[in-house]
Amino acid sequence: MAEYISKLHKLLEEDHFVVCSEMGPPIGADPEFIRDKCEDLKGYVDAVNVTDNQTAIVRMSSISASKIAMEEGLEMIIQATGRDRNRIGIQSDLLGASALGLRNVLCLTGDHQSFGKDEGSKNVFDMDSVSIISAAHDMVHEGELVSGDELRTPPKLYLGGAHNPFAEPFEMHMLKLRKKIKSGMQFIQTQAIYNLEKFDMWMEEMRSQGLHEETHIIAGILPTKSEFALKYMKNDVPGMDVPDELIDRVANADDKEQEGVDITVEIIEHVKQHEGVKGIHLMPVGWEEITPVVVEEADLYPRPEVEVDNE
Amino acid sequence: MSRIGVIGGGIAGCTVAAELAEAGEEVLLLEKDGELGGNIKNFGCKATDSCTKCNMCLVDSIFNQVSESGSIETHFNTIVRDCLDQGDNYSLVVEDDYGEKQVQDLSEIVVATGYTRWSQLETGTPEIFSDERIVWASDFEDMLEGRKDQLSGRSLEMELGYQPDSAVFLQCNGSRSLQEKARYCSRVCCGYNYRMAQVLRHSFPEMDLSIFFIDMQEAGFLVELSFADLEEEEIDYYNCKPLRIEREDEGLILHYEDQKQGQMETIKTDMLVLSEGIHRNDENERWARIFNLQQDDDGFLRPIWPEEQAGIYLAGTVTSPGDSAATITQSREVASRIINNRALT
Amino acid sequence: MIVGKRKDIQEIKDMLPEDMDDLLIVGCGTCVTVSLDGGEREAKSLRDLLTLYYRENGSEVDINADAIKRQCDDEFIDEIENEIEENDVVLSLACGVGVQHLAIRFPEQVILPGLNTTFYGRTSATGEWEEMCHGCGECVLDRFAGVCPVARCSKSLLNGPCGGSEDGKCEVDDDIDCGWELIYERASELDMLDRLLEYEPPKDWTTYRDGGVRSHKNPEFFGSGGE
Amino acid sequence: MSGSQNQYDVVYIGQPLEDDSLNFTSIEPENLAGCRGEIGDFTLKLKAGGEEAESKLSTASIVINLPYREELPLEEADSLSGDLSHLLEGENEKPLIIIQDYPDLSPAAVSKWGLEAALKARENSEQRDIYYFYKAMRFMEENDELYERARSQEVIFLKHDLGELNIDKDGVEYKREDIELELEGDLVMAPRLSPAQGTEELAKKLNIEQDEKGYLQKNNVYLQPTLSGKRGVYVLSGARGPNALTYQEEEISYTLTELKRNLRGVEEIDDEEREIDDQKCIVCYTCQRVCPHGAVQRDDELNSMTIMDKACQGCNLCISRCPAGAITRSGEEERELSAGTQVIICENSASIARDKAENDPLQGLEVEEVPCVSTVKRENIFSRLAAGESEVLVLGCISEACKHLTGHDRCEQVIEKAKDDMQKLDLDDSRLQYHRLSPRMAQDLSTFLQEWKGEVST
Repeated sequence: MAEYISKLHKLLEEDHFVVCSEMGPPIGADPEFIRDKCEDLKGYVDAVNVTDNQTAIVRMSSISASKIAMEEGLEMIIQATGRDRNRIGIQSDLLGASALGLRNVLCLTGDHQSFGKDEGSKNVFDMDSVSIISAAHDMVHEGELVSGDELRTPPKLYLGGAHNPFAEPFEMHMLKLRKKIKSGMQFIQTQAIYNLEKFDMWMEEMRSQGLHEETHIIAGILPTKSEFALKYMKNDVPGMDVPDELIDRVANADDKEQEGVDITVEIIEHVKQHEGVKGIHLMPVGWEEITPVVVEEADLYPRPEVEVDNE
Repeated sequence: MSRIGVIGGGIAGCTVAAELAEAGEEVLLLEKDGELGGNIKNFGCKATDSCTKCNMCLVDSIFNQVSESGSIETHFNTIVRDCLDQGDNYSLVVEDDYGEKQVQDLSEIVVATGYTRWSQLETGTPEIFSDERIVWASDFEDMLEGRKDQLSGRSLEMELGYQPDSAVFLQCNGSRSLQEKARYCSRVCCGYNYRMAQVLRHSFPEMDLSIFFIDMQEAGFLVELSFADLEEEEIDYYNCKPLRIEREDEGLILHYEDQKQGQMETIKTDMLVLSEGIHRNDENERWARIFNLQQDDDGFLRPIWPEEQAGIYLAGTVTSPGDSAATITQSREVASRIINNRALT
Repeated sequence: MIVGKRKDIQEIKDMLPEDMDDLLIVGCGTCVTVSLDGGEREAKSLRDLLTLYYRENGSEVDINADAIKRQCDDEFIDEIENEIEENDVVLSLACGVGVQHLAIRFPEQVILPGLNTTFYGRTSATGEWEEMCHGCGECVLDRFAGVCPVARCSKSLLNGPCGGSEDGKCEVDDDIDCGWELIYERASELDMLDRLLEYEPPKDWTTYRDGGVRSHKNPEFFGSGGE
Repeated sequence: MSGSQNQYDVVYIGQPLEDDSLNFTSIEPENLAGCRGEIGDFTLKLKAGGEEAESKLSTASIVINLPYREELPLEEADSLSGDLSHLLEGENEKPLIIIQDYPDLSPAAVSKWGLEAALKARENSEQRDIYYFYKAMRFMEENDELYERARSQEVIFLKHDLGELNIDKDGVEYKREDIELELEGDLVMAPRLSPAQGTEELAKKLNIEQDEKGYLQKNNVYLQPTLSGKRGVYVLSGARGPNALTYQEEEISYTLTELKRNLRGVEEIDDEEREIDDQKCIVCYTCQRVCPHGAVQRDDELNSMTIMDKACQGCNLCISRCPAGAITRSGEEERELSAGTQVIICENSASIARDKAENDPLQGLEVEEVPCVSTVKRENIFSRLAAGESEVLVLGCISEACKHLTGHDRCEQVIEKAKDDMQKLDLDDSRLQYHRLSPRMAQDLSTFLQEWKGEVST
């Protein structure tokens, strides 16, 4: 059992189709906020991401919020971005996370501060997603820091990253994905999928290069009940690709909530067919309560139970 | 020293004269009116916030050049009666306020006698012109004080005597019509009325403006006229000619066929502006006789002999319809041919 | 070239001491002159504008304007030494280098900046300048097809574009080109894509401001003693 | 000028014009490496290529005559600009479908091609159905006659904006209230025209400005019909503008006229002397970049910029933008700054309008007439305003009717920036005004002045 770093690691290695979800920590110091959210998710998902000051808005730190959620019995995925911390800060946080028992980390570059309310802040970007993955990999597997110093007790972390299959130029973004995989990224969570044709194309490319065997692909799913949200994502969120038919479908539906769930389930069923897709990552922004419904309707309930040695 | 005679002090004649003078030639310019300008002097700048390419600033600079040139002698109120071939030069018989006389020793003659405005011909249905709401485009421009000034902030009532809230421009009036003996497209009216409409739109944003076309034409070297432009300026356009006009107290009712819907429709307007085509100069027959020229099917003048050989040149709208920029261009070219030919001989 | 932008006139007015009797505006005649922000002409224009302002507001300030070729070299500053000493306050229209060089030369004088020093750039079009270099002290252009990821990627990413790159534009602003797309295009053109696949470890920033205040000495100018 | 091997009356970039009296050569745009000199005496540098070494040509004039870039709305169709003989000749019984103005209006020349194609097809086959879809039939030369003939010979003309026209590779569908057509046949379409290949590079090498669409002629009345901003450089066809095809005949004969005129000797346009002080010049190229007439180049020997006298049209934009203040002109006098209203007027517009007005609207004001308002520098504005209780009014040209192309726009920017500074200091910026006039707006000038004076005095 000791060979698995985390539950998520084990589930993926043992070929379970995993369900991840996402949680935005509060703009405030209230731990109950997190505990409440955990209630809805327990039993329905295998692991939960906690974002790291997403869109450059100050929130409770990913590690602290994850620790609170973990105590409620959830498997957590912390996020680490290079925007606010240099190599000293990031490595220190990863050591701390591991010590707290947080065993999964999603390594990201981070949104530019111009998205948030502190446009005037100074960014760091000493490390980017690839070098964070690489550094974390060296810490975990080589027991070595970026500086070359050795760690007496290396951290235990299962390493993930993100990718947007819809970003253009396709090849340029693939180039970075290959670097992430080469640097030790064990799983990827993708950008929310709406354009299935393009997603199929990307998977085809991943398989043709054998990359689906080098990392576990978890497909991003963003359930929504609003055509306005879809339009917003299409027009204003960089790299989002939303087909017009889908927007029309939601717009013309009598029961928008049910339509939203139906579309989500259809997408899940579609991606599930792909060789190499090892799970889904649900990001129901502003519609968290729908997660159990989607999991049930997609026939992904109940979730498997596994244990790993958490020492 | 021999001089070059230019008949007509409109934009064509003045362009030729100015170019010749600049090249060092002596020019005798004969104008039947008391001032330079011809047809074009009545038109005004049609700039809105930006230039609509009416070319009046070009025109002005040429008239200025003529007035200021020391090599151009201009005779006003002078009518050319006859031309006498003296072997290697010409004499002209002219008549002015003091009677008839001859001007001699003209090595070349340029006929630049222009066109006749449709409104000057007594044609069409005269009774409609008794209605003050139906006007020729150039008369409309005159009413707006020659559009020599921006209209912004002024009311149309001051100019017209009543306040129209809508205007319809009617194209192809006096062109492309067998009945009116002008089968051709005059190629100036689309541009002209489009500019007038632009000026109205700019000065009176609230006004309803429409244009009836048979076919919308290009409007000069620089203007790409398109339906999209009209839409942008909120000028409605109708791709047909109205079939009937009713004059009611509350407005003019235009009946037209909406071919898209396949049915008759009407539009009401407070005023109707008729486009004015270019008609052959009504004296062309006389010019042909005096200078040994021929008239084409539409009555415009053509040389019989090569111009260089005969020494009789034609410049401007006396040869075919054209807008001011095309006329200036063609006239400059005529001048240059004269200069080149003189250099050769 | 060092690119600068004249400060907002209101900011300049606010920074000038209220009780000042005379003011010297000094233009700098090299880099910042070209964009009409900091040269002799801007100095005179500013003199007249401020003169107008003080007169309209009933105060009497004697404002003078002059310019030298460069404010970062002592020899040029010598030309206006007297003038500077005669004025209460000096407003320098040079980049931050020039302002400080004046301050070093005239320790007793108030030297104020009239310009915001913006970046090192190239002339990209008539009247337009574009940032090209951060002066990081360790040039990496050989590895990135001649397009600098440090200066031209808004996040200075070394291993590839971020997810915010869309249609060749940066997530920060649609007016900013994605530096990585430029790198990628040029590398494709030069058949250098393989090089981009290599992992770039975190950059050594000791050559940049992270290594402390920098200076440069060329031993050719010195005796063996170093001075 | 003929005689020497590399000396020409005219160099054509692209297709030469037919005229035997001119000693000419033609080059491909991609072979041009650079251009120096001015009207009457240009030197073109050609790139080395193949066996050829780098070489130079001298010429009095340059004509850019390049074909449009063409693109068909439907790839499978034939182009009206191409050779259509295979479709029009022989006993072809398939319907002929001609489409112009799709989606945007086509120039008149395209109508001519279309009408001629229709008539040719009819000539070869009396039975064949010929459909002609269009939005507006545009006229030039004999188009009116061709159109009437085509109508009388049963060519079916349909205005496609009155209905719904769908085109794909399998055929054409046209629906309107009273007609419904599904057609298959030989499809011939008007190409969409855009600026010739390589115009952008040519603009840079010849130092001439492009219009918004990329053509080499700015949209400006003074450039009609074929002038570029630079004297002695003429632009035709796909280099000139969207409707050059329509006016081709006029444009060619005008251009040939100009070419010959240039051989008779070229006079300077402006009699003022302008000089660049090579000690002050910092060789920043600003003057060369801003000059609307391509009249500035670098003097290699002096390592400073220099103004070419014949190319210069006297707008003074180089002077007002020179960062180093290195350019002077003979006509510039030290003005004694005085109180009162100061007016700076353009000699090509406001000055003419003033002359036309019945009573001089500027009487009693301090008036400076300038060749172009681009002469105005920001520092002059403030020094005038600072000189006393004064106002400054600048009168420039209507946009696109400025002899110096963008002089008025650039002046407006200077005034805007100055006004912005004044506002930020809470100074009354109505004391500084910019207004545009055409030479015919005499009365407008008086009205504007009255209003402005009212505004300032309150």
